[in-house]
Amino acid sequence: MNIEALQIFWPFSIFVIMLFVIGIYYVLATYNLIRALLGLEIMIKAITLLLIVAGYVSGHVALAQSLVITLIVIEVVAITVSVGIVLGIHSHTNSLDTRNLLEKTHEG
Amino acid sequence: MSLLIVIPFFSILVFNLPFLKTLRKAIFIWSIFLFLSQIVLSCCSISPSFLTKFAKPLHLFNFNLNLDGLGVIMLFLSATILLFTLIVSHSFIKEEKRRFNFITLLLFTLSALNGLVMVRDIFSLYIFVEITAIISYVLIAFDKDMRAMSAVFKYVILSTVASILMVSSIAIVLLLTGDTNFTVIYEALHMSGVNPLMMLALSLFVCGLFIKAGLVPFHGWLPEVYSYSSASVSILLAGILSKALGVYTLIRVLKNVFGLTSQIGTILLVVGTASILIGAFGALAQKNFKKMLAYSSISQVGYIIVGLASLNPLGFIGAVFHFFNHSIFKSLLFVNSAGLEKEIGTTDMAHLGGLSKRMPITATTSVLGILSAAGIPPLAGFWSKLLIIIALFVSGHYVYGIIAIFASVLTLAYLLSMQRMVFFGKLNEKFISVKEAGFSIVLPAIILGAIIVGVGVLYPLVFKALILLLA
Amino acid sequence: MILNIFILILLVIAALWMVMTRSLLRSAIGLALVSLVLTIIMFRLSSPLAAVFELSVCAGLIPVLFISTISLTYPLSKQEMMEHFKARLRRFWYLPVLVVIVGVILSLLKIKPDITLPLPESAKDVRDVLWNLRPIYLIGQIIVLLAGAFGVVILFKDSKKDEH
Amino acid sequence: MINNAYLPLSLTLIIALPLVASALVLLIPTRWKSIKGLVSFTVALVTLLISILIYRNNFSFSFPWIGFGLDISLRLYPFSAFIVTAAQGFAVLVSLFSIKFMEGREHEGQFYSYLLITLGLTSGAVLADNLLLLLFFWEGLLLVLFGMIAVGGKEAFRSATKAFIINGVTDLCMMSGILLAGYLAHTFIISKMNLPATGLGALAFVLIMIGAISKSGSMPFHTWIPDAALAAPLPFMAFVPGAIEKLIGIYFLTRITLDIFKLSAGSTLSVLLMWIGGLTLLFAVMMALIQKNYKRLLSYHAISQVGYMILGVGTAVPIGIIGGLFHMINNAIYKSGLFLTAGSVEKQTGTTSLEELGGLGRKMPITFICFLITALSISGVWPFNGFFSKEYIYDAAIGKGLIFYVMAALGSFFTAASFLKLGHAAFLGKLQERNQKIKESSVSMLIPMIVLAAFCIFFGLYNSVAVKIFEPIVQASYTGKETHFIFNISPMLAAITGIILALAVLNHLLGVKLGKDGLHASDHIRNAPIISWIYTKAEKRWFDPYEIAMKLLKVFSAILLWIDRRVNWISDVFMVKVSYSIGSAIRRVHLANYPVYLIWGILGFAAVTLFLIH
Repeated sequence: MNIEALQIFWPFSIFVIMLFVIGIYYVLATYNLIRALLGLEIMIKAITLLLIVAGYVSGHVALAQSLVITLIVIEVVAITVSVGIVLGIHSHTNSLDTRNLLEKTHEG
Repeated sequence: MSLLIVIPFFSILVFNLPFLKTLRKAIFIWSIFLFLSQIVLSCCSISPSFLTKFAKPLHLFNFNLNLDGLGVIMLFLSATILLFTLIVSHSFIKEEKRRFNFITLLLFTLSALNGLVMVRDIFSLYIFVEITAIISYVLIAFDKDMRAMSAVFKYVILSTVASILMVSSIAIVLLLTGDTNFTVIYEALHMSGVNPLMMLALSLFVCGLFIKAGLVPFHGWLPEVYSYSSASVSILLAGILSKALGVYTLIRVLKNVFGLTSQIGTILLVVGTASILIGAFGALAQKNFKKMLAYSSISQVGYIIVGLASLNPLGFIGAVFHFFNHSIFKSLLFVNSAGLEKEIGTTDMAHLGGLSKRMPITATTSVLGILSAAGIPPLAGFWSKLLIIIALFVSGHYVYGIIAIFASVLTLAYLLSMQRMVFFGKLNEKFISVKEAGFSIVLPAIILGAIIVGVGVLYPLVFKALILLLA
Repeated sequence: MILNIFILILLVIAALWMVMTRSLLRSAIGLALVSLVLTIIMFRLSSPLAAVFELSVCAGLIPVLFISTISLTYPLSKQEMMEHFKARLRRFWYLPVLVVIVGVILSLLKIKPDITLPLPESAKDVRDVLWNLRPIYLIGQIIVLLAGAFGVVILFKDSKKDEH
Repeated sequence: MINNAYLPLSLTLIIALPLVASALVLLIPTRWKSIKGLVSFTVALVTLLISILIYRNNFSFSFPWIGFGLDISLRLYPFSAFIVTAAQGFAVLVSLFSIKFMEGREHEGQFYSYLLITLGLTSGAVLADNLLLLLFFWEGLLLVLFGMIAVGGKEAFRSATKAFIINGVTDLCMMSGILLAGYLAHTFIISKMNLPATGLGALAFVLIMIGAISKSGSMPFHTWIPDAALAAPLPFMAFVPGAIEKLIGIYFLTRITLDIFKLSAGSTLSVLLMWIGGLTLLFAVMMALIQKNYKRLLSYHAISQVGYMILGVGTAVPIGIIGGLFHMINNAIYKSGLFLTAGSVEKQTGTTSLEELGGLGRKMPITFICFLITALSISGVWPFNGFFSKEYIYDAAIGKGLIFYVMAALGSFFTAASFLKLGHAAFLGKLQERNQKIKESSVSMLIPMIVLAAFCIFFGLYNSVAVKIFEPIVQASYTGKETHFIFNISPMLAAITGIILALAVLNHLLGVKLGKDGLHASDHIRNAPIISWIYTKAEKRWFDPYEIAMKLLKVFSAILLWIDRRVNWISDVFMVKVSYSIGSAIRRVHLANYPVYLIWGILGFAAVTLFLIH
């Protein structure tokens, strides 16, 4: 099983990398705060997949699953807090544009 | 030892019970008691026999925790700086409800930091890093100031990317070794020898920690976050949080998991030197007290990393010692900036001047902090910088050593010019009625200043204790 | 194996749709779709428990969170949206090309990781791992949940106060 | 003689007592201001007594402090004992002088406190037998220097910063040099170090040398001294640049040439030192000649005289080194004496600008006599002490090359000329209206001056005493070659010196004739071209060659001034500007949004990964 499992590792990691590229691109190119968070979410999906694959290939499925469950919990909390921050910014500027974050008035 | 995590956490639960609302007023006293007892505990732990004797009966849960000398130093630092943050915040946050919330967050921080220090499992390390990061988001955004909010959003993005890098590294490690325990990974990696996949894992993890530590070129978020968070929070952030998240974990992971090889040493050397220089030059041009301190923070963290990169025990001790010193003097300087913010309402240096007559204690302690940061004998910062520079020379990194010395002069230059702009010179008419900051700000400043002088003068003792702890 | 590849391609397409779609709301739904496909892969990789978790939390809770956030903020008008969409398209049409190129290059590389796999684990059950071997993960989860709840309470309260 | 058991204690006391007392002085409330001077005087006196008691002991002790070769180890032997005693002597005199002088001035307490710290740190640096410990005290001195100049007031802060930057940079060189030397020798204990001055050793030597000569105020690290002269209190000038820095700088220079490195006579480094010495003494004295302020004129001489010492020590032959050391102590004596006379004049008249002085000789006779003796000494007139030390240096220099002798002799000429001018302008000539009512200074200010003047005469008459003091120091390094040094003044050189002095007097008389009074006695040197235009027809024959020489000289000093200012500009403006522009570039880059930061991170990650995988 191990040799066979090893063979699926590379195809899966190709897709993990592709997901990662999508996520990074999204975060970099978007002008919307919520979309930036969504981009982060895609990246987190990518590593969830990577964890599961790693667990499957190495035969440590149970450990990998417990890691993934913990990861999901942390992810939810992190995203919730970030959403709270986005709402806070929205209440200040009434927009979700990331360009509002620029330091326009710098000292000196 | 698990109690160190559980007690603060449990007390949060108790204080938040809806039918115990009357108890909430005691949270201030209780948290001071907690911090103080942790300080005492960590001070006692300097003798190793105490550690083993004390740790055994506390082993309630099977958490796979461990405490070594570095951990003891971290426990001491986190409790000390949390204590001072608490005291300083007392004069900033007046409303009862908000104060309760703030203290609860501090207790969360204590619990998370203690966990971070003691875990011996790479995924638990990630968990506690993430908890600490989440709490720090809330702390920075606590004052719901727009600039702090936008700063924290940048921090959230970069920090989450860092976490993602760390987890992908963990996934690769899981693939290679089938476990997340430090010792297991260490042995497995050393059995298998050099492997490109392992190198990828190392690079992912280390880069994640570089982002968290705010090292050049991963430091973009740091200046804004430090300078726009509220006064007491920036003490906490600069003093312990980002150091624990980035630097401590870096030391821990390199030492216990991946091993300090000459390759990683070169990377640390380059990154550290870049941080030292860019931080110092960046600080030179700043017009805001807190922003200057933020850049100076980048530069000082660079010293720690460079000390680590010298790959010899002396450099390691120097790095840990500088870590300690940096936490102390940087939080001292931020306490002083809190004093300014409290009494004057701005930290923009263009508007300040001549305050040493009005705020003598703040001015004096900030001189202490500055001289320690610049490495002037006999203050604490001098010794750690000396150790690091000697270590660099011993390892044959002459160029880097000379750069480190040069940057030390730059540090003195920008901090002295800051001191001049803020405290010396002509007193602005507006500030004629300014008073010395309140007791809750002056007291931490004095204690921290005393620590700087004490550690500097009693250097032999401290150094012996460090060797005892880290050997 | 071919089925796996097919599902993975589906995953990437879902992600691309989520990125390229013009409405924020659809984007959030796209996230749910991505999670859904991921869940299927997890099932196929014999990780049912994690898959269930993913399904309930990531495909359920997080999109709901985003959607409620979007509804709390002010939506754009139709015209604005079209302009916005055109501007976005100019920035985003590189992405599918980039993704395909990355995929092709990586699959042409044919890297065979030369690794020796570790011994298989002793514990076969997730519950065993979490409860008996790694209780610290559970403690960590509890702390992070509480801290998050607490933080959200603080943040939301503040932002509400600000609105008034 | 003191019992041996007390030696460690007394050595520690010498260092610690002034340091503790300085804190005490600060703590004394402002109401009892007058006590502060007394306290510092007493403490200096006590330490002086201690060092006189233990003077003849040869002794070293150490106790572990930090490890890594950094122990507190002190060593008392004739050389260090002499320097410490001399420093304490000066501290006693200067604090006695200051009691009256500083009365009623701002920051009086701070001044005494700094004075005592300086004393303690100097003793520490001189007694230290460990280079790192020495460095510790040395850096401490730097900080005190900053504080001491800054006491002067607003303007002084600028000069203080300048002094701090210049000395900070050179101390940095010294620090690197010491680390390098320690690395080469595998120890930091001075008495165990013995390095060849070649290769890396030469680099270490040059680095340490920069620190040492900069401390003593040699060119090109001198620019802060004239600035400080106007800003800082006069007793400070008498104490620090006048005495202490010469003592400690030349002391350390001698240590590195004699003990740590074995500098052989005629080696490149020795020639380098001699050139530095020669150029310093010549250029600084030419700057001094055209000054119109008592203090500034003296401060340029403080630089110029260092040149003689460096020249003497740089020859690396026994007679030169002894001459250099002898000149060091002589210079400390007469230069602080001169500064004290300046202090006395300033206290009584309220100014040191030569244009407002004149004819003071009748009003302040004792000050005038003291000035006369010290000025004759510095000009090298027989039988005062300056004559003998200079003759030794001439003797050594002529053996190493005529050019050095010529520079030294020219320096001597200008020294004499400038002091003739100074004396004439300040003490002779017409009494100004505003100075009609002045009186002689008080006794406590006169005593130090008299003592110093007396020492000038003493060391002149009994010059063999001095040679005996320095003999064992040099002897230790030249064992086996010559055991006794008996120096005779070469009659020919003495005669040339006499001629030079006579020429200087002639020149002065000429200057007075041309410039109408003492103040403008040097104007014929300064403004020579214009004067020459007036006198062309009458005295063409006489003046032409002289004029050309003087014109060249003026251009030369203008160029020197220009270089002086440029060096200044580099340290003051250029460095600061460059760093600030780098800094603001960095700041501008950091006003970006998170994608930029993220891209930096990704690029960094890519670099790290590529590096690690390959």
